[in-house]
Amino acid sequence: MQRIGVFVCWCGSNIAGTVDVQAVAEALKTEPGVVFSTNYQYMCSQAGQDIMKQAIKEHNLTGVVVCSCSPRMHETTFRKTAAAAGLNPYMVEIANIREQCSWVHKDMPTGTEKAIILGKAAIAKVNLNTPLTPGESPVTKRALVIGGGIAGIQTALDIADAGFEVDIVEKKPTIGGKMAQIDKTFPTLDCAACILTPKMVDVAQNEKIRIFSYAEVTDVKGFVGNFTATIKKKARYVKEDVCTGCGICTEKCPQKKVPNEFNLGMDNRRAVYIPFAQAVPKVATIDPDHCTMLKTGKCGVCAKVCTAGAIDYTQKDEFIEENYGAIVVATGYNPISMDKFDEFAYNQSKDVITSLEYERLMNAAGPTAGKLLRPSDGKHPHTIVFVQCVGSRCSACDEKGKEYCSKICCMYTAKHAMLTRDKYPDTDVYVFYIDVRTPGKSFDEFYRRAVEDYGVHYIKGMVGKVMPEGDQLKVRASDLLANKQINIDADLVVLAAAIEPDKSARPLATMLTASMDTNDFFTEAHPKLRPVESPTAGVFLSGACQGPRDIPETVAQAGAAASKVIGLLAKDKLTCNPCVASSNEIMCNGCSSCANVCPYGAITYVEKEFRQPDRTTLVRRVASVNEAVCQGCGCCTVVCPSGAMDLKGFANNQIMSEVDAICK
Amino acid sequence: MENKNLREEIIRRSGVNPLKCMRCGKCSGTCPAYDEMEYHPHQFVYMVETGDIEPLMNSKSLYKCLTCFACVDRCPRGVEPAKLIESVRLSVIRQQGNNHLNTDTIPDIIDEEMPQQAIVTALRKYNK
Amino acid sequence: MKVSYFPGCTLRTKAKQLDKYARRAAEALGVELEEIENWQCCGGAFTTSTDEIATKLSSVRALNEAKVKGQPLLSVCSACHNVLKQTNDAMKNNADFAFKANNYCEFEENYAGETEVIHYLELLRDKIGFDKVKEAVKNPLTGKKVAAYYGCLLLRPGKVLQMDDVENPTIMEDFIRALGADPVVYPYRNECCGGYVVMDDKESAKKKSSKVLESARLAGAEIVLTACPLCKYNLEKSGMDMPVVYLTELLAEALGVKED
Amino acid sequence: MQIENKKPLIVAFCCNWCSYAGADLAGNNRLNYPAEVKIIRVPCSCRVNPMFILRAFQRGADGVILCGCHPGDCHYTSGNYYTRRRMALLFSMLDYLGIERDRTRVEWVSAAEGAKFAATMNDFVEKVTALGENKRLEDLRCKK
Repeated sequence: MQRIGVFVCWCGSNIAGTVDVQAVAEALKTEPGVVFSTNYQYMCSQAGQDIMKQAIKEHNLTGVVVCSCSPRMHETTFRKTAAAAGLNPYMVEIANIREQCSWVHKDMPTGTEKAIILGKAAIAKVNLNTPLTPGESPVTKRALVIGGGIAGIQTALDIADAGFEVDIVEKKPTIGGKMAQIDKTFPTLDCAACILTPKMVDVAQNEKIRIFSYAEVTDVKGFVGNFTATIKKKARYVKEDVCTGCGICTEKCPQKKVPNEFNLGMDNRRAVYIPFAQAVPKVATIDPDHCTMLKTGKCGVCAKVCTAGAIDYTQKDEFIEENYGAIVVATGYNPISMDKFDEFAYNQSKDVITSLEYERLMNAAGPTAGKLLRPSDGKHPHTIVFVQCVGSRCSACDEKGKEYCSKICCMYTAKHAMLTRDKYPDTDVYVFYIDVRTPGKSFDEFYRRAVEDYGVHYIKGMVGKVMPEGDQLKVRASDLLANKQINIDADLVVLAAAIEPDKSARPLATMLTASMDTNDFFTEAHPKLRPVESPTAGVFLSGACQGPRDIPETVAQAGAAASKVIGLLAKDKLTCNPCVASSNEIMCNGCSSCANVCPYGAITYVEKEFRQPDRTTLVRRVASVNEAVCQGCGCCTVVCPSGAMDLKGFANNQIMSEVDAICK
Repeated sequence: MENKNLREEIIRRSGVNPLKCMRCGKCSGTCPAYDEMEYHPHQFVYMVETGDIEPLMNSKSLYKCLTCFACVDRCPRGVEPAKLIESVRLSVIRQQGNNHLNTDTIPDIIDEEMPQQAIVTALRKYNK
Repeated sequence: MKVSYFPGCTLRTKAKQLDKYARRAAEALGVELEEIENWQCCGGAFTTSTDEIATKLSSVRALNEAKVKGQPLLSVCSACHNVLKQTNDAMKNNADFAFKANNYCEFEENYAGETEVIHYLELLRDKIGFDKVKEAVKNPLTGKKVAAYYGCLLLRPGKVLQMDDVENPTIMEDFIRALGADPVVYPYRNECCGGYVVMDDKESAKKKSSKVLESARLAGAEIVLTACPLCKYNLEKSGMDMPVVYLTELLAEALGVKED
Repeated sequence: MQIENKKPLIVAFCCNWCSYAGADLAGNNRLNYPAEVKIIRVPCSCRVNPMFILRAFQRGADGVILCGCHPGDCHYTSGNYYTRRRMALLFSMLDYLGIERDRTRVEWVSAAEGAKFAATMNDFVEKVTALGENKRLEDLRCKK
């Protein structure tokens, strides 16, 4: 029989408000095995933990039940406390009477009654708990960063700085991501390229970092400390180690009409191209969809002009396997498609553009060499209308927009408006806003400067329709403060498009078994306390793949993710989860059912000698679980026909006893 | 109290939840009848929400809405202001003697080419 | 191909040409229009309020008749199409309304929105195919600059009507192209003409209609195309010098079946 | 015996990674659902042996609901696929035994779907309440 101690937490009034903690402690006192029962204001506090430690020692407790918040919150805390008092930490069970009781029920009698039942279930389980000892697994001291934008770059640099090897996998031909396309950064207006490209060069020169550009992760196996990733290096038809990046091929290629994705299709590139001057790695890539040689076998100009002999039309996609201890997801974001918002005439007029396109129009390396010219006729626009929240905060229907606030638009729109007024004082700039959201350091001051110093017209209201007429855009909108409908004849309309996670994130999440929210942003292990870790051990999150964020936040998170990775890689051994499957060899009949369903291949079969009652020996084939590989899902326990397979910590009899306790 | 009931009725009949409105004003930014209206689509949503319905019921704005559904389709929050306006209008015209269109005057309004569609629609919109 | 046909009251009186040419063109394209027996006026507008039942029953009856015949229900008039389609959607998705309407109508089997409601344009696009229409054209309207006027009833509410992209539709432009003419795209093509408000405020309707035609004129249109008798009326009354014709008339002309 | 006023007894099995977290989120957001629901935490929905469900009914549960990650999102890659197939078989067997189909349910609730968790529980309890007490599988010997 166990000697169990019960500790009921008030959590201030969080629990005590709807649960009579005194009554709960009293009611649980008489449960089988319980020798001690108490309640305290904050069990997780130092004083609360001391009460537990003392009780364990005084009453020789062999098991502990804490009736408190969710085990996802403080299970680890209380297990550590128990361990400090000399008790096996896996003899502690939590009854969740906060998230699943006091917070969701309103009246005291109901809450108290349910809390008592939950407590009884936990006690019934602890009665059958056995001390568990975690095993250990080795750590591969290398990290994989998926995505080479500013988030991935910063994470990789920080991890490499601590002395660990890092691989960056970037699906585009160059690292740099969205930040490379941005002209200036708010709120300080420093040039994005000036602060980003040195970091890109650092990455290229860092001997701890390898860049797999134009590559994708196609498969991930394993678990924390021991991942194996398959990386597909797409054929770029250029030998990366031979190409000098001189760019002669990109000048001579006769295929001139390929939309340049770096400038968002506002100008053209060749079929062989280097995305931009500061690309890393600075090597050419042949676009197989447009290359005449690859499509028809006739051309070969680039190979002829390449003095280094780097062109190779026979290159094939290459798959490589690499081992890692940790994986950082930094897949970033994209602006959403404007197809569903044609009241703003994005598809009807070239002069209705997105903010990212405006960014390229302002950039000295952009399609207009930094001159603000309209895409339609190359004229200078004198009236520009910015529309905020296009597709953000939109709950009308799922496929149209996004329900969340995209967070960065208010600030970049203020930046665009300010820069436009600064460079072209003859231009009238209107910004239609619903709310201006500027919670960041020096952000609101920045926005106010746009209004007060630069004379940007901020109008509270929304544009209802944009009508291209002649060479003008008739903008019909509401001015809510004046209670008027206004019409503006604009030359250019800029839409602050909502942002969404990159399309590659969803399949990647499946590969990593990392969870996502309904918007396909990766979820964090805890929204407040573990913001850069995925709930899947060994997978970390960096940048906008987790939610909309600006550059400073991204860099901060990238560093945080890196420090978590470093913390993991610094360990030689990892403590494994001891709640793993184990097979009772006497009962096992070697049928292979368990091995067939195991997603990790953790179950193997061994020939084992058994002494028979008649003293002869019999060799039988029995299942054996590799505890370092088993993740403890328990699927095997259900398929086992003889009941030999069980899961430690969630054993059949433990769950049954919980069921019984609840149904009593 | 009576006002509260009226508010509930208008909301229930329209099937619209005015609380979903985020006050962006896109409905009013897109409304083709805006200039003829004394209260504009976004005000209908707000005033129904706050229960300030009396002025709406007395306003000729009720009869200026074209039911063109531009506000319904373009609202980012799915609020559907036109349905709310219709609901307020029904609260008025369903009362005895509150028909907006005087049937005696119809012969004066219509001309040779006026399609039946105009008359039946107007009767449905303006009269009980 | 046989479809059920709901002409609507205006097509019987003021918009006879719309009806006549719709029938002739359909015949030329090998589609038989079977008129709904004893159809009643759709009411011209779909009342959005959830407690209006009786005013929608004529549509429910027409929809049910098409269902019994196992045919799609076709209409040409934008208003009829809009009312039928919205009523059908309510029968499908609003259980309360469907329950009450079925109680009134007492059909042999409850109607639950089974009928496919199509507009004449959808018949041409989805059932016949614009390429087939193009093949059947005898007098291509080459060089004619035609501006499609959608108005509101054909497109909105987009969630229910689902004819085309609400903000950037192409169905009428594709239709115009099939007839050999040049479509003119202009921003007011899906703005309201003033609709029934003409009964209350002629000036208001005139203002809106003239904006539409002005916009079409600026874009270079020679002629404006519509499917709605009320749109045609309002546009013509705006005082602008721009011919407005029904789409079926233009179709009949191109197919060579306009003259008797 | 007072049958009329007896509240139903619902056992909910929730996988640790998605649904249990979803239930926690429902708590964090203070989304109410009936106290009749008692949650048992399991590592994965595939850990739930059909025996557990039968045991619950035997001991007097009126409804059993099993919540897991959405298909494709299982923390253990494939666990919930097994759950789905296993429960389809179990439920059809229960159906055969005369246990109303509404007494059992499998629902996918992600860690982000607190609202869905609460809504599901409200709906499930309502349906089970409407069915009244479960007497078919209840083992009267288990009654005290």
